[in-house]
Amino acid sequence: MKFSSVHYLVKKGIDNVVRNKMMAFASFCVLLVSLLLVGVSVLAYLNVNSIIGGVEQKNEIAIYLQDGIPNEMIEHFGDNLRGLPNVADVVFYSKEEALDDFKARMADSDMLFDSLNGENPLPDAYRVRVADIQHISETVSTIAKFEGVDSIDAPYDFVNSLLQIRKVLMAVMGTLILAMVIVSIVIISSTTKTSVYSRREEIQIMKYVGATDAFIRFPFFVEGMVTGFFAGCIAFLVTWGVYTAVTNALQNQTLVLNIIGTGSIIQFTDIILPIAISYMAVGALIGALGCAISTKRYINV
Amino acid sequence: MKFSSVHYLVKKGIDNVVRNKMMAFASFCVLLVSLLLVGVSVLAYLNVNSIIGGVEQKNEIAIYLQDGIPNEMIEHFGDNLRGLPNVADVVFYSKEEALDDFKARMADSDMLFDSLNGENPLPDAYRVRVADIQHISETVSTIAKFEGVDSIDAPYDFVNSLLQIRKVLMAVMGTLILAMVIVSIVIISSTTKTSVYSRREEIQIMKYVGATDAFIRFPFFVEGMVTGFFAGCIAFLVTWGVYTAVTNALQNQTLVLNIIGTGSIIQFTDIILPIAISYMAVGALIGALGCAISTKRYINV
Amino acid sequence: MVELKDVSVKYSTGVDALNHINLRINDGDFAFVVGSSGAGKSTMIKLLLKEIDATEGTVCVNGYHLNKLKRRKIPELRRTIGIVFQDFRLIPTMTVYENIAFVLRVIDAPTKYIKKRVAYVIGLVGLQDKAKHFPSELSGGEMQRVAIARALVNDPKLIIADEPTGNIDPELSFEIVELLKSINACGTTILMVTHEHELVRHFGGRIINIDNGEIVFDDIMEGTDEI
Amino acid sequence: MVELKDVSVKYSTGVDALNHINLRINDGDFAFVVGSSGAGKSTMIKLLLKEIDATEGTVCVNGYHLNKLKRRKIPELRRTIGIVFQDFRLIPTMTVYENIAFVLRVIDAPTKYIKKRVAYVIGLVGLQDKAKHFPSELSGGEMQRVAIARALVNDPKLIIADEPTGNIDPELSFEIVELLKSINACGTTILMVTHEHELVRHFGGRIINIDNGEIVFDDIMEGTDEI
Ligand SMILES: Nc1ncnc2c1ncn2[C@@H]1O[C@H](COP(=O)(O)OP(=O)(O)OP(=O)(O)O)[C@@H](O)[C@H]1O
Ligand SMILES: Nc1ncnc2c1ncn2[C@@H]1O[C@H](COP(=O)(O)OP(=O)(O)OP(=O)(O)O)[C@@H](O)[C@H]1O
Ligand SMILES: [Mg+2]
Ligand SMILES: [Mg+2]
Repeated sequence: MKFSSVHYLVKKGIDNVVRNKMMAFASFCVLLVSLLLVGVSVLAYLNVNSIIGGVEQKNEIAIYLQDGIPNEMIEHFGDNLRGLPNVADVVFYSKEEALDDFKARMADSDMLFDSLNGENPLPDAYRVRVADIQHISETVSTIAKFEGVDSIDAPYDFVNSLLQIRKVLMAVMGTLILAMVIVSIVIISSTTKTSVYSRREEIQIMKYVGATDAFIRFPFFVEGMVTGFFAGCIAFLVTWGVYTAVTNALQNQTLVLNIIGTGSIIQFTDIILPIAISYMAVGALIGALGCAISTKRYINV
Repeated sequence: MKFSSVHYLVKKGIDNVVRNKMMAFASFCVLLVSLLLVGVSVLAYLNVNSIIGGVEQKNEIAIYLQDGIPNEMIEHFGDNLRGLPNVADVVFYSKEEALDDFKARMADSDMLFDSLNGENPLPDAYRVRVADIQHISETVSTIAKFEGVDSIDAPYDFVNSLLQIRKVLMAVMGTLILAMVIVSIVIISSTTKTSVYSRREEIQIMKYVGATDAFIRFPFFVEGMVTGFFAGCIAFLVTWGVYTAVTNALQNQTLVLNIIGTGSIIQFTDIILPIAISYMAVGALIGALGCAISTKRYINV
Repeated sequence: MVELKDVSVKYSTGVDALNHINLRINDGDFAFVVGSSGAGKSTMIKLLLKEIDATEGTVCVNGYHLNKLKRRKIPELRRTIGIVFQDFRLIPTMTVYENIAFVLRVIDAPTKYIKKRVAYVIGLVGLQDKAKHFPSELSGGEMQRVAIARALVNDPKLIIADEPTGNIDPELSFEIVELLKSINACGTTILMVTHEHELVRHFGGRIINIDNGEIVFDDIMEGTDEI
Repeated sequence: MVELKDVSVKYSTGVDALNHINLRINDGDFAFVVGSSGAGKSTMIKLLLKEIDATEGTVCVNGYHLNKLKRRKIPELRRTIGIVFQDFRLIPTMTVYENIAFVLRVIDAPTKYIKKRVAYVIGLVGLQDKAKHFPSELSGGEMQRVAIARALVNDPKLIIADEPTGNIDPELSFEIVELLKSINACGTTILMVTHEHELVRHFGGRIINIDNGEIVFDDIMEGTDEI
């Protein structure tokens, strides 16, 4: 095909958007809605993932040391802990700190401590945070073999709950995305089919006067692409606005933020570029394919 | 209009569904998707609401009694508590039980209790569950005026978190429903507009041969109603299947169930009738209105 | 009765389709409208049906003043007119039978009467075999005959036929015009646009010649009765 | 060259539109096809264009054996034929100019040539003023002339015109047929379906009469040259 033909077909596709305003607008709306449904679901998925990651960071293994081991051994112990692969953070928690904290927590029951006569029955301890809670039990059993360990308190309940919650939430969010993709396919194909149906006459006449399939479909392709691209742009702007509004609203919900951790919510500005590109590219692609595929049916004359 | 005409128009509407299979199917799909989006959002809303309600039931106010008050006064105190309007549940928690529980919890620090010499420093207490946590502070201040109260431990943090979480979740779910309603309106109006557009010729010819607006629109109305009704039926079946599958899947997630409470998830069989009726009625109505409204545009000739 | 007084039509594209037309067709008349392609014949017909509005002047059809006619009265007007459109305008989703019956449906005619009457007019135009076919399954001439049957079916006061024999062979065309003549004899006013000078010459009667949006000839000529 | 050998067409509705037709039209011929409404004329034309397939027999057009023609070769065949459809088939979303130019676009003609050529054929059918109008803004005769212009524009080997003068006044009809005759004189084969016996009588030449799906007459008659 010559350049003049390509130029003509592209121009024709763009003209069609203007000439079939009503149709183009309907396709635009449906593409916009689809992009938003899928886009927002994906963003929600990413955030839930990040939030669970944030909560997971709060895991803590307490390693109680045997009473009376020498200071250099305690330090050596700490170095060994820091050298382990799955360990993210190591904090030493002396028996004195432990007693102070205990007293503070039990302030109501002061009388209990009076009888201690200054003795401290609590052990020295290390507090360790693991990087990946999925492998927490392996890390614990490695530590258990260290010399000087009295006992280890690992948050297995917390970890199990969290792993299960993550599984459920990820399943829910994954299903949501899948559902939204299916919804999008259904509504986009319904609309493009209907839209192309109302132009079947035009398609068939072109075929009758000697146009090839590609020649007929190309402008439809361009038309869908232009519509889809604009839908992508608007979807991006809407997402931006909604996302920012939601995160701002969440800033005020301190209690909720306490639970999920402030840093866990992804800032829109951090992902603005991939989002913009995905929206426009996916919009243009889906729009183009939807139109081009739907024309197929009426072109066989 | 005579009966024969009404009969003719209804029959024509139903015939149209069959004759415009492609269009009817597109409308059907879009209506189905819309009903599912809104329906599932509403069900999710109801469940989240019920789950939060379940969690709220777990609130507990501890009322510590003054040391050494007589037994009959303690009992009288309990009766008074039970008489309060916002109190759902009252349990007496004696100082002996309290000490046992405390010892059990502190099993690791046995040595602390050795020095108590059989003395029990803990007070008798009542544990109260309020019906509506929104009014917990009023209930607490009423109780505070009772004779024999030493101190009251109310779960204000828990209540505040819960109230805030409820607010956030309800806002999120409400927005979701609203968004889905908007999405539905957009996609339904896009599809019906496109669908009716492709039949504008037919509509206009009818007008040219002397048909009134109502005569032309009635079959479209019936057509939309039939399509919408079927979409409602299928939406109902899909919801049923999905809902049952999800609740069954949740039964296995014991840890999640522990948090949200088993009874909090609404059983589908409890709401089967209103759901079926809503789906079919809303489907039929929206389908009918969508078609009838869209014809208006082309009827002005 | 049809009356156009000083009527002009200018399309939104700027085309002056009719220029200060004056025309009066009395009840019971039979008139041929002739004129070259693009002269404004169909435009005049669209006016009578209130498909378009006159830019200037007043239009009066069967006692309705179209300039002041309310939107919801339009169907009433159209039911008094039987029209054969130049482009047929058959409803593609209805069979031949349904297309014709539809005109009776809209006036709430009894089902029994509809059956009898529609079968009768389908017979008049010779389409008995095609009653259950859809327009897309018909030949050009057959579609045109369906359009004619539809215009006759509800015994309108005025029949307007825009080029009703353009796709029909001469023999059948003569039959169609004879049919219209016989209907006219029973009192129906008939206005027929045609390009077939043979027909006009043969049947004669009132002849209105439109050229370039103006009536250039309007008089009665004897039919030659030759073929 | 067009060759039909023992061709029958039966539509899915059960209508036998053509029965064992044999026909051969040589390159450079000019033939009128006449016949009553529903005789099968348009069906024959649809066959030549491979819009429908023959139920029986073989069809050969411009060297293409249509029975064996691959789907993707169909556009190639159609580019060698210029067709005036009975129902015009103009693309509603394109202006007159674009409708005609489209035929040249599909064969990758240079833009300059398209401009010149389209303007020329629009002039031939007298629609200079309407080039920028959409089909819905044209009169019946104007649409028909656009269809004729579109059939001529790419200098096809074969022009098939189905009732090309049905909506055009007699004077213009004569001009159109004379135009076709002059194109024929340059070597283009022309097949023209018409109901206007006057035209056939005037121009004469080969006349094919189809009745009830069969060719009942196929011979050459002298033109009378009378009007
Ligand atoms: N909808 C329209 N918009 C703009 N111009 C129009 C429209 N319809 C017709 N015209 C123009 O108005 C003029 C008269 O058209 P009209 O259809 O009345 O002609 P006509 O006498 O019926 O011709 P024909 O015999 O070819 O059918 C023509 O020049 C035509 O191009
Ligand atoms: N798509 C179709 N499906 C079924 N039957 C059809 C179809 N097209 C035409 N027919 C029938 O086939 C027969 C021949 O039709 P055709 O269109 O070839 O007639 P024609 O000679 O062109 O007539 P006219 O002069 O009226 O245009 C007619 O009886 C018609 O009803
Ligand atoms: Mg006209
Ligand atoms: Mg034909």
